[in-house]
Amino acid sequence: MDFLFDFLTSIFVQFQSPTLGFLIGGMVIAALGSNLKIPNSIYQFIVFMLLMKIGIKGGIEIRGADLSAMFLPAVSTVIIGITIVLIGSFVFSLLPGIKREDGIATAGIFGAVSASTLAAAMVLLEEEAIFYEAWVPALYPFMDIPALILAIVLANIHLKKQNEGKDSKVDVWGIVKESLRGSALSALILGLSLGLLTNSESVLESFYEPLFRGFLSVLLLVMGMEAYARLNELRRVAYLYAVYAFIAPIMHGLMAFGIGYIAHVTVDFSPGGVILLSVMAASSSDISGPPTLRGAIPSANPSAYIGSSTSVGTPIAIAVCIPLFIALAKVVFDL
Amino acid sequence: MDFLFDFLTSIFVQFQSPTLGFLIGGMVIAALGSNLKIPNSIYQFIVFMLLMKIGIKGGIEIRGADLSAMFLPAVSTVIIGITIVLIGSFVFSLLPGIKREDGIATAGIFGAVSASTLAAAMVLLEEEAIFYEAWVPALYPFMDIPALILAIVLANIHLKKQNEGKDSKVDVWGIVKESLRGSALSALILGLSLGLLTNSESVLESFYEPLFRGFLSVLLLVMGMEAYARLNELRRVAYLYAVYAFIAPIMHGLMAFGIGYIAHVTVDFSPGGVILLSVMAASSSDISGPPTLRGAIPSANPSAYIGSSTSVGTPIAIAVCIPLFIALAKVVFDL
Amino acid sequence: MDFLFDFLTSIFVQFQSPTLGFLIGGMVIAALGSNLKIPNSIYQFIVFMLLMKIGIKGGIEIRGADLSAMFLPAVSTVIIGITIVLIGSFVFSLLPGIKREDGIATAGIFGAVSASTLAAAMVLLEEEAIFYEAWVPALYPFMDIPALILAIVLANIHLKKQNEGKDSKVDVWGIVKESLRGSALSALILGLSLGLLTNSESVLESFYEPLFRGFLSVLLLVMGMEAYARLNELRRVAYLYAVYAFIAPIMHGLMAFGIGYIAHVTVDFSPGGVILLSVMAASSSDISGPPTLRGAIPSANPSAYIGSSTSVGTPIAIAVCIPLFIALAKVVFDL
Amino acid sequence: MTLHKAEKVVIITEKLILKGVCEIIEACGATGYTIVAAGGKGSRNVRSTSDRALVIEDFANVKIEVIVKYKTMAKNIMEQVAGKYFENYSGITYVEDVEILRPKKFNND
Amino acid sequence: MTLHKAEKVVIITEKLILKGVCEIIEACGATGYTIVAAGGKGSRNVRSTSDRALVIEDFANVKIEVIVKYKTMAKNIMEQVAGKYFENYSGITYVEDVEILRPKKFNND
Amino acid sequence: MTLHKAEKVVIITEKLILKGVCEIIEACGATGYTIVAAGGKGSRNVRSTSDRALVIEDFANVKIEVIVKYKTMAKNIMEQVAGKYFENYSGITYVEDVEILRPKKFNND
Ligand SMILES: Nc1ncnc2c1ncn2[C@@H]1O[C@H](COP(=O)(O)O)[C@@H](O)[C@H]1O
Ligand SMILES: Nc1ncnc2c1ncn2[C@@H]1O[C@H](COP(=O)(O)O)[C@@H](O)[C@H]1O
Ligand SMILES: Nc1ncnc2c1ncn2[C@@H]1O[C@H](COP(=O)(O)O)[C@@H](O)[C@H]1O
Ligand code: NA
Ligand code: NA
Ligand code: NA
Repeated sequence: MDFLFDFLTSIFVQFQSPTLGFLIGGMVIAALGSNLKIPNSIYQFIVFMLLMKIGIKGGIEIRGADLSAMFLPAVSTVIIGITIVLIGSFVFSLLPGIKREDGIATAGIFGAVSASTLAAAMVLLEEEAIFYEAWVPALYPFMDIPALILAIVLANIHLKKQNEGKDSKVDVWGIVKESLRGSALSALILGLSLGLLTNSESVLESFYEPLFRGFLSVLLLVMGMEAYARLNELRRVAYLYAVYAFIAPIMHGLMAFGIGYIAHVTVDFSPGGVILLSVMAASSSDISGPPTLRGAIPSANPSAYIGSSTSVGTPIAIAVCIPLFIALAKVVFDL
Repeated sequence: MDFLFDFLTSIFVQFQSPTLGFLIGGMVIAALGSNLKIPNSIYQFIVFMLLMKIGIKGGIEIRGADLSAMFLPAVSTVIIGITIVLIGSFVFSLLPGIKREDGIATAGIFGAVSASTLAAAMVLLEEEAIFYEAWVPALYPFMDIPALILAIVLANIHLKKQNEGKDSKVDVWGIVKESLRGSALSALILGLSLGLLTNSESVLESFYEPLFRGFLSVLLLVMGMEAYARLNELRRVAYLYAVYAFIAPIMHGLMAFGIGYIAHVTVDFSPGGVILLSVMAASSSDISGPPTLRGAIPSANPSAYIGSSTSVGTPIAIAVCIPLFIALAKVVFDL
Repeated sequence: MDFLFDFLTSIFVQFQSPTLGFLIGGMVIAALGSNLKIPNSIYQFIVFMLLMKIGIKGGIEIRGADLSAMFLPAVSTVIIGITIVLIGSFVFSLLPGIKREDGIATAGIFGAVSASTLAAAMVLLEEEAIFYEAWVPALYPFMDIPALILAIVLANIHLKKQNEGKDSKVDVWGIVKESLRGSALSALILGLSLGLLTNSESVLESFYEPLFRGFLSVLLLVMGMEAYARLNELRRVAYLYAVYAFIAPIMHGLMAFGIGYIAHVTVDFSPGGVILLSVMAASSSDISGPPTLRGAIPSANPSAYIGSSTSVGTPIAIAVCIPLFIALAKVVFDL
Repeated sequence: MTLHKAEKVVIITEKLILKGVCEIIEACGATGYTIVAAGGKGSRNVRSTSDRALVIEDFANVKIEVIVKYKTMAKNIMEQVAGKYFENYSGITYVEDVEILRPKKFNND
Repeated sequence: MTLHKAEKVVIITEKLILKGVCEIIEACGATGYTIVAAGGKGSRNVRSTSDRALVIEDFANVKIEVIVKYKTMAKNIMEQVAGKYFENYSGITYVEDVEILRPKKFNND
Repeated sequence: MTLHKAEKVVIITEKLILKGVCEIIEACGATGYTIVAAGGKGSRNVRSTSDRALVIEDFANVKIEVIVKYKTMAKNIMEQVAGKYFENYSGITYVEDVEILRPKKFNND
């Protein structure tokens, strides 16, 4: 009862948070046919800024952090990413009318992580003054990369079975390298290194940090417009993708919450960290995952996984999962 | 005497204000053939930011505002926009060598509003610490849209008369929709909605507000360069356009000042509000008006209305009208 | 001994400064094949912002400055620029396997100034709380333009000698005009004028100044990536270019330090000013110099001068020269 | 694979009317089109490429290319676009012979 | 100077596979290529030009032009690109006759 | 309406010399031209498209197209541009046959 009340209040507050407002605003103006557009270069720069901020801040914190406290959470993120892909692939294989590699690719996208969703959660935690270890957001590649690789491997095994003749080995290291070279992970790792190795507090505090919240608002606007624009893609594929994309974020997040809770009990992982871990699990990749999959599983239909992730998965993760996990944490950890 | 002195002082101060400095600077470097350019995406983003700031701030203020106090000013803006177009069309119809639809389109542009001029006035009011209701700038569509629509309707009635045969009805609702979908009004309305419906103070104060003044300086630089670049267009059309563009802003502003004064007396409309209303009237559309007219009155010569507005109207509105109305307000309202 | 210790400490601190970190970070991620890219429009806007900041601040300071105190330093910058080009051209003419005009162009680039290197030095001086006259950075055209013009004149004299028949006079005034019209100097001079003539403190303090350090970090990232990308060009030309590019910045800087020291003794030029003068001398043009030379000395091989400057000269100037001159100043001026 | 003769219609005009031009192209039965941002100079004006601030972005140029199988369709598109727009808006149109690989892609039969 | 017959191959496809397409072009022996950012509409989708935020930038279009001296090389490039990519990725390819000024520039003989 | 034969000259070269190339085009009597931003690879270098930070922007490529009515004018433009610039700057030029709708637009007679 109390939990339900807390949750509903939290949802209500969240709906008044500008974070969510910008996302929904983007969807609404796109639906109304607005010609407003955020220039592509601004969008790219914003993504760069957000990831640099996450990276630098994480790097600075890791400098002074107890590495052993990071170990379990880091391992957990890997496990969560892999589990999501395995479960998702299995579920899709049971559903009718779903091409095998399309299902695997979609599971891969939901195993991977959305940086914008993660950033939205960070802002909300700061607004609610819930503490988290600054290195937690920087863990996201540990979930992202294994999930994408596993999906690619699974799809290739499947395709190999289909056409016995052609034997195409999966170049795992090649995929890892391509992921790390992608603009998103490059920025994050660059930021991490700068945070770790240089005295980057001043530039963080004078630039990357104060602009974070504002740039995030613009990014969420873009994401909202994109969510609407991609609905068409979703319409072309089986409606079961939409169902999956609706339910999966909540399930994945709850699973991660449980695993995070264990880390809380064992290595004193912070409640805020547990929330962020859950949000990572709930989120689905919208920026870097799709091109990776499109390159590595060419025969998978991008409309399936992009539509599911961008048009349903991300809005659900931001609008439902973030307030849900915050509310849950308040009850569970008695915040 | 005193007024003249105040006015001259105000003009002098204004000429030292960076706001005007950037406008003039832009004109000068363009005239000197500088290759400096502000990238298009930056320009678009700046316009977005300024309109979001006006919108969010307006929306927040409307939340707590006395709606009845807004009614008269809102109605006044509509009346002012319409009156400007009617007078302008009539004046141009009396002038020799002016094609009918060119005159109507030019009157329409001067009835419409320039967001950059409005933003410049806002910054100057803040510098002079003159109060205005934050919802006033958000009234600008009430002047902009009716003025553009009226011009389009008038032009089409005229064209219909000319070629009796072809009966082309004007799709008023279509034009309104297109206006609202334009990037400028979309951003403003999005901002208004976010201000009204979400707790957007934090993002306003951490991002949109602190960057406002700086981004405006860049925008005015662009406007100055554009004013010079468009002088060529003005040279191709009758010099009477330049005369109109020189006189009209002052006349329109004074008319609006009078109407605003009535609102001051009757519903306690603030002196700052009266100034902003006058500046809106004095300003002429430079961003969203031209393409609307070009699409809806294809046979009107864009060199006429764009040249008049961008190369003469906007510089006059910023350099002459803003200090004039501030000086006037100081005398009239005894500030 | 003490000096060496100071210098090494300073180098060590500098290596932890984010300024240098971003430069090296850019080189490393480019070497690793990262796809991270800073959009071109963002880069252009950042350069604009940095030069406007230097200009406005310089202009404001000149307003109240003792012009006679500026005279000697200004003359010194001209002399330094010219001397660098003369020495460089002479040195290259002695080296084997170097085409005459390629050597002259390279000397010209090293006589010219890099705005990003200069900005990096400014940030470091501010971090170390070493005072400098705000008009010093604005002196940079006094070194930049004479150096480029001299190189162009020398190259043309040489080419004229080669093919007696064709007499091509060098249009010095044309080159000066083109330089001043270039986007970099236009922005600087615009900023200077605004600083001198308008009350631009507010916009400087609310916008250009707070964003300076952050934007510089992004610029240095771009410079680092560019340095790596241009290494290929360097490989195509004689390795002596790399040797020159390694040694010259240090020599030029030390020479300028000496001249600056004289100005310190005679007209009380600040130690920070001496450092900045040395950094200008040590730096080599990376933005505006190359296209100027490419246009004016078409037969000179751009791989030679761009490779030397961007891939070796700039990193050496930032990573070695800035800390070296700061350390030197601490000893010499007993800071 | 063999190559098949086809026609490429090119239209260079103002961005403002892009939507209308594309509607004509689709109505004429073309299976697709390609758009490129352009600047240029013609009888009316110099239109800048999109790299500097375009205060009125819709006045930049676009270049639209349409591959169609038959000359008649090509001419139809050209005439409709020119007839509807080129009195009041800047623009030119021309057609070139090309050879395509997979004719079925350009079929709307 | 006289003009010499040559062929211009045009490939319009997704940016994502640009690298692979360029490798094929070079492997076939072409001496260069030119790339232009493009948007468009085809059988698969509307692809936006690069001016609005492309959340997935690799899905924008590019137009690649290659001048080669002989039709056989032209056909070779077209067939390899189409064969390798056009089943799973959007794309079209066509070829045009052109005349070039300095044939040596396009020689790889 | 009937279509009329004409020539399309294409010049792909460095942005730095765009102004000079356009002057030649106008001096030769062409009525207009169209410019598109381009990247590419040729004998000299890889030139990036304009989307990543171009520290030296003038070194990007542009593609310039000029429609002229007669082959002589086409050749004249090509030879002048190549003669003046292509020794020291990157660039290629070629010409194609096209058919235009309204020949008067391309007249400078
Ligand atoms: N002779 C030409 N060659 C190539 N492009 C042209 C030519 N004439 C006009 N254009 C293009 O068509 C656009 C509109 O031309 P206009 O209608 O003559 O103003 C120009 O901005 C150019 O981009
Ligand atoms: N008929 C056509 N004319 C010109 N361009 C086309 C045509 N069909 C397709 N395209 C271009 O090729 C891309 C891929 O086409 P598709 O594989 O059919 O989706 C489209 O996005 C267009 O840019
Ligand atoms: N064979 C070719 N096909 C298409 N474009 C080319 C070719 N060769 C060169 N180019 C273009 O012309 C530019 C200059 O070439 P180059 O002078 O050989 O460096 C290159 O950057 C390409 O954009
Ligand atoms: Na996930
Ligand atoms: Na008005
Ligand atoms: Na120097």
